Parts: sequence; structure tokens; C-alpha cells
Amino acid sequence: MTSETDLLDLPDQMRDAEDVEPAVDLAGQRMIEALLFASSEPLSLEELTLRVPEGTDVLGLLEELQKIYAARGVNLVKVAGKWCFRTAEDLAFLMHRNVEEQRKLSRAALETLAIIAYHQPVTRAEIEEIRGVSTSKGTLDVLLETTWIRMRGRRRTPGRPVTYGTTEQFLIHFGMESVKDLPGLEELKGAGLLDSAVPASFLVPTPNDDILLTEDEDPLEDGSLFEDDADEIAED
Amino acid sequence: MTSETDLLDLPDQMRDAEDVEPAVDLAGQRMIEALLFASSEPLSLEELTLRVPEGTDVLGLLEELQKIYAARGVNLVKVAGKWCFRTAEDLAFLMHRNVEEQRKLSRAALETLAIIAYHQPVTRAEIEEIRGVSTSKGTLDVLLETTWIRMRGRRRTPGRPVTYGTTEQFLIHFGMESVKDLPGLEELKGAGLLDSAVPASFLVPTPNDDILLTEDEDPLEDGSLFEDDADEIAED
Amino acid sequence: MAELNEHTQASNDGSFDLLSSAGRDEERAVSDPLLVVDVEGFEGPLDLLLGLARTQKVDLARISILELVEQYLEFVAAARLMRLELAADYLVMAAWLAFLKSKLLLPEQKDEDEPTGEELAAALAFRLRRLEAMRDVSEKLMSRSRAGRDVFHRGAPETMSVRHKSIWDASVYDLLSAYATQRQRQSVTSVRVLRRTVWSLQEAREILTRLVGRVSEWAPLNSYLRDYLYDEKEWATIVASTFTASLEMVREGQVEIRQGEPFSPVYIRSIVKDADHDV
Repeated sequence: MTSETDLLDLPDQMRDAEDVEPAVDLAGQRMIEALLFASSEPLSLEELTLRVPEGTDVLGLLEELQKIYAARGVNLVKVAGKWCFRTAEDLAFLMHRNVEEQRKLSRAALETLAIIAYHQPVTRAEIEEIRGVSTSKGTLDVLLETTWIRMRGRRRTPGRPVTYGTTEQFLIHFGMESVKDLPGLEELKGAGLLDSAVPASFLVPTPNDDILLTEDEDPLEDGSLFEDDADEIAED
Repeated sequence: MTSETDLLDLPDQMRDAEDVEPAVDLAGQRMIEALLFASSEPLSLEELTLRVPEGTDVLGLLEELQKIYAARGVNLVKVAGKWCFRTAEDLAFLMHRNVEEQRKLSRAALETLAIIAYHQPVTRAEIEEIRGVSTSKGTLDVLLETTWIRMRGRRRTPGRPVTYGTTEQFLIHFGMESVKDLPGLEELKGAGLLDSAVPASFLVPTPNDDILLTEDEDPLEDGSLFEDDADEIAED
Repeated sequence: MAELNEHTQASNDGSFDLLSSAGRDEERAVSDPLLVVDVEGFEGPLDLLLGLARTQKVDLARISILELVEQYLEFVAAARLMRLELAADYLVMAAWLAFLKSKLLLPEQKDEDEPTGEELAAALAFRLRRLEAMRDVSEKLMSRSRAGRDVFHRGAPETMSVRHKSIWDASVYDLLSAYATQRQRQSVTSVRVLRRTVWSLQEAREILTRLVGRVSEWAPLNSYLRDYLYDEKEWATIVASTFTASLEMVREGQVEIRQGEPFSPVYIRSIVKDADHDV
């Protein structure tokens, strides 16, 4: 298409020149094609010139090839001053393959998730306080990736730490109607998950995943979610 | 050119059918082109079909592409039942600079390779019978290293010797679609020279690199492949 | 395996020429009388037979097996004459060929079980043809356009990028047991961390000795301890230790204690050693 347009724009004498142009150097084209295809790296004009018979108009052939391949699934492109074949940009989607992997949560992630579920809205510092160990950023990132937890807001305390809570996906995945379905102390004991000898002071909170923020929560400012620094400072 | 001739020979109603043929599926062509071009390994019809939109006539597109590329420096060929782009055979002279020095196979190894290719599945004892000389373990090791041959299974005879056969890499390396493309195969078969029995019986065997074991083969036990002793015993 | 290059005086005729490696043929034609017996080039007796057969310059199908057998036996005889050691393979073949020769020369025996000389000769011819055929095709095979030598596959493959999408999995049970285990672990740990201050008997005794020494009036034991009561939590250990210590001091005659009734305050006073102080 473009070549047609170009032709129309050409002054007359040029168009005549085209007519007398020698036949396409197919042999040369084929050689350049093969060399570029088989090479493990892009080739420069000089490297190509060295490999084809003397007198071959390598640049001319490259430009011809570039036109020939422009509309195809593979294009001839010049990168860093060297030439190579590359699959067409619009077909990049073909070059990806999605692999779905079943993955298990680490124990740290499971514990953190459980604490968020029971104690929500809860800050990272509070999670650490309950777990007795510091929580790596990675653990929360993994949990956010599961879409089972979300950042709810900011606690109205010094440092304004982010509060975490569970999501609708959490309920869907674990087949609960609401987080209030999470078993309490007696049920956990009954299921044999808690030792019956736990101290009297041992409390299992009643979780609350209400969309509405609690009284001591402020809304998250838009954008601040993705600023690691802001988050770090808030957590410290 | 050929298609033109074909058209002229077509009866009228057929020519009409041609006329209503839908336009070339350029989008599909580009996708197949890109997928094959990008890959260093041949791709099967199934692999390609999985990667392009449903309903794409992959085989038809492959055949079109094969015609388009037939005259070019890079050809679309079918090896080992799979499709791939390869530099044109007649340009071998250009490519020799790319060749990494390949280890030359000894005459013993070459003969053994040919015997395995034409007589597969074949045991070491049978190879020795044909060559009239004992085969050193080294020869088979060298061939296994080329990845052109593989241990297939165990022959259901006393001693349960290992059977050998060729691999997909063998077909790819020698540019064959299947072992039926082995040079001179028909003549050898006709002359009864692929027969292991002496003198020629009426049974004319055909090389068989089918993944499936033949009736008189048992699978290799896992692990036994790497136990030299087990192999030695079986071979003796 | 077999003996390699042996340079020996030629015995007589030219029938050994074929034993020499082809490359040296011409040289020797000029520079005779050196004979080169080169078994190294042969891959065993069958290959040697094939080499001998080739010199008959006829189609292997029409080869004279008898002539071939003669040639082979001559070769072996010559090698022995030159005291060359031949590998066992070659000698076994020689023995078998000698047997075949006698079979071929003798009038045919009518024996159903044993193959005739012709049949054995045909079998040998078949094996030779088969070996030659394999040799031919191995050459044909290697002269094909080979990947990585004559034809090339994609030099810079565009590797398929794999996008991993994780599907996270956890059951309610995983969740609850993680919670319960974790909470329980924390509560147990905190109990262990709590350390109690314990008054040792020795400490209590020292303190009592110093305090009681000053007073000879009855006074409630607890009042002596008031100064040392830093912490309510320590009360039990203080009382227990001092009471035990006081009992010991009573036994030693240093103090007296009395209590009006169960659970009432315990009184204590030091024993005055002076005689004029009445009890």
C-alpha cells in the first residue's frame, strides 16, 4: 500500500528509473534471509557484507526484505544498528503463555491471614504483637495477591498505620456467609484445635469485616496504597 | 504457476467453487508464521492449534506458508511430524561459518547408527550379528550422547536385552518426517536386507520408532538405565 | 584387537596386495618387497571378508563364496607365517570358513537337519550384502542435509515468556488450625516468660535475724516484713520463706513464736538471754 502511494508521488523521471531497474536480486535476498534467520545475534551491515558474494548490495536487499516482511508475522528490524528478524509486535500476545499454578500459603501467611480474619481491622504492628514476630512485607503482599485481604483504612493513632481486613473473595473461597461464621473459643476447643487448658485470659475476638470504617479508622488516601515508603513509615 | 495450470485444467463447476473461496486468512498466516519463526524447536499441528484462535485452519495455513516460503532463503519444512522453519538446503555453503566443529563419528558408530535406524527396535546382540564384530560400550554411549538414539525397552527374550531405536532429534537432525524417509529404505526392504533372519524369510520388517513398544518389548524399568551392571547383564 | 601394521618381507605372489591399506598400494608397487598387513582398518572378520569380496569386483549377489573362503584362509595362513597374532574372532571365522569349504567341496550329504554347503554359503553372502547395505545407507544418511551443519534452525529463538498465575489454595481447616496453633503457642510462651522472685530460706533467715535481734516484744511477723514488701506478687514467697526460717530459729532457741488461733497473725519475739528478764 505504502509503496503504491510512494510511486504515485514520484516525479516522472523517477518513475521511469523504476521501470529500468534490474530484476530483484532474489539470490542475494535469500542469502541475507538465511543468515539473519540462523544467526544467534543481530548482524551488522558489515558482518552481512562479509558473508555474501562481493558486490552484493546488502543495504538495498535489507530494505527490500524489510518491506517484504513488513506485513508478515515476522518483521525485519534494526536494533542497535544491527539487523534481525523479530515476530511482529502486534503478535506479542502469542508469545506469552499463561501457566496457572496451584500454590500453598506458607505457615506465616496462613497465620497472618487468620489473625487478620479474626482481629480485623488490624494493623501490621498489631499482627506482629499477636504473632510475637515481625511480619515481612512479602507475607502481606502474598496475602494481598490472593485477594483475600485488603487494606481497609488508616488507624487514627500516631503514625496512622494501615488497617487490614478480609474481602468478599475471602468469604467466597472459604465458603462463609460472613466472618461472624468464624468459630469462637468454645467451637475451636470443641473441634480439638485449641487445648482445653488455655488460660482464662485467652480471648477469641468476634471479627468484623464491615465495609464501613470503624470509629478509629480513617479512609485510605487514594494513591498512597502503592507508595511503599508511605506504607513503611505508617507501619513503623 | 502451478496453481494457474491447475485452474485451467479444472472443470467449470470446480472453477466456480474456487471463485467463492474465502480470502486468504492473513491474520492466521501471520500467527503461524510468528509462532514457528520464533521457535527453535519444531511445533506439531496440535501445539500450533492450541496457540491460535479456535477454528483456524492450521494445516491449510501451513501448506500455504510452505508454498510462500519454498523459494525463499528460509523454508518451512516438516520434520519428525512437526513443522519448522529452516534455512534453505542450497545455502549450506553460506552457513558453514556458523558450524561449531561437530565431533566426527567413527565408522563403527556410523554403521551402528545406520543399523539402529533401519533395524529398530534392535538389541546390541543383533547389531553385533549384523556387523560381525562386538560393539564396544563406548560406541553406543557416543550415539546416546548425540541424542539420536535411545533405549526403548527390553526384548522379551532370555536375558531381557535392551532394545535401541532412534529419537525425534534424529529425525530433526537428518531432516526426515519419519523413519519411512530413511534413504534407500524401499530397496533394502525389497532385497530382504532388513530381515534379521538368515536367509531372508517372507516377513519384511520395517523400521519402527513408534513410541509404543512392540509386542516383544517390555518397558525399561525406571532407574535401570543408569545402572551399567544391569545393562551389562542383560546384554550378555 | 588384531595386530596392526607389520612390515615384512613379501613371501611370493601378489595375492596379499589386497590386505594392504588402499592408500599405500601404489607406493608399494614401486618400492616392494615390503608387504603391509593392516588389520586395523577392518572391523572384524566379516568386514575383512567384505573387503576381500570387493576385490572380486563383482556384484555381491554373484560372488564366489568358495573363492572368498580361499582368500580369507590364505590371509590367515600368511599372517601366521609372519607370526602375526590374529584376534580370536578372525580365527573362529577361519575355522568356520574351512568347514564351509569342505562342505562346498564334498558331495552333498543327505542330512535333513544340517544346512547344506550352499545354504551356508548363501547365508554368508546375505550377511555380507547386509553389512554392505548398512554401510551404504550410513553414508547416504550422513550426506543428507543435516541440521546444524547444512541447514539451520532458528538461531535466536524468541523464547516464550511464561506468565505464572498463582491459584492460592487453603482450606478453612488450614486457616483455623493456623490461628489456634499460633494463638496457643503465644499464650504458652508468655506463661513461661513470667519469672517469679523467690525469697530463699537463707535470705529470709538473715533478714529475720537482723530484725528480731532489735525487739524483744511480741510483734506480728507480718509487721517485720512490711519494709521488705516491695511487691504484692512477692508476698507469698516472703511469708513462706520467713515463716519457715522462723521455725528453724525457734528450734535453735533464738526466737519464740505464737499464734492465738488458726489463720490469726503469727507473733514473734527474740529470746532474751539475760537472767533478770522474766518470761
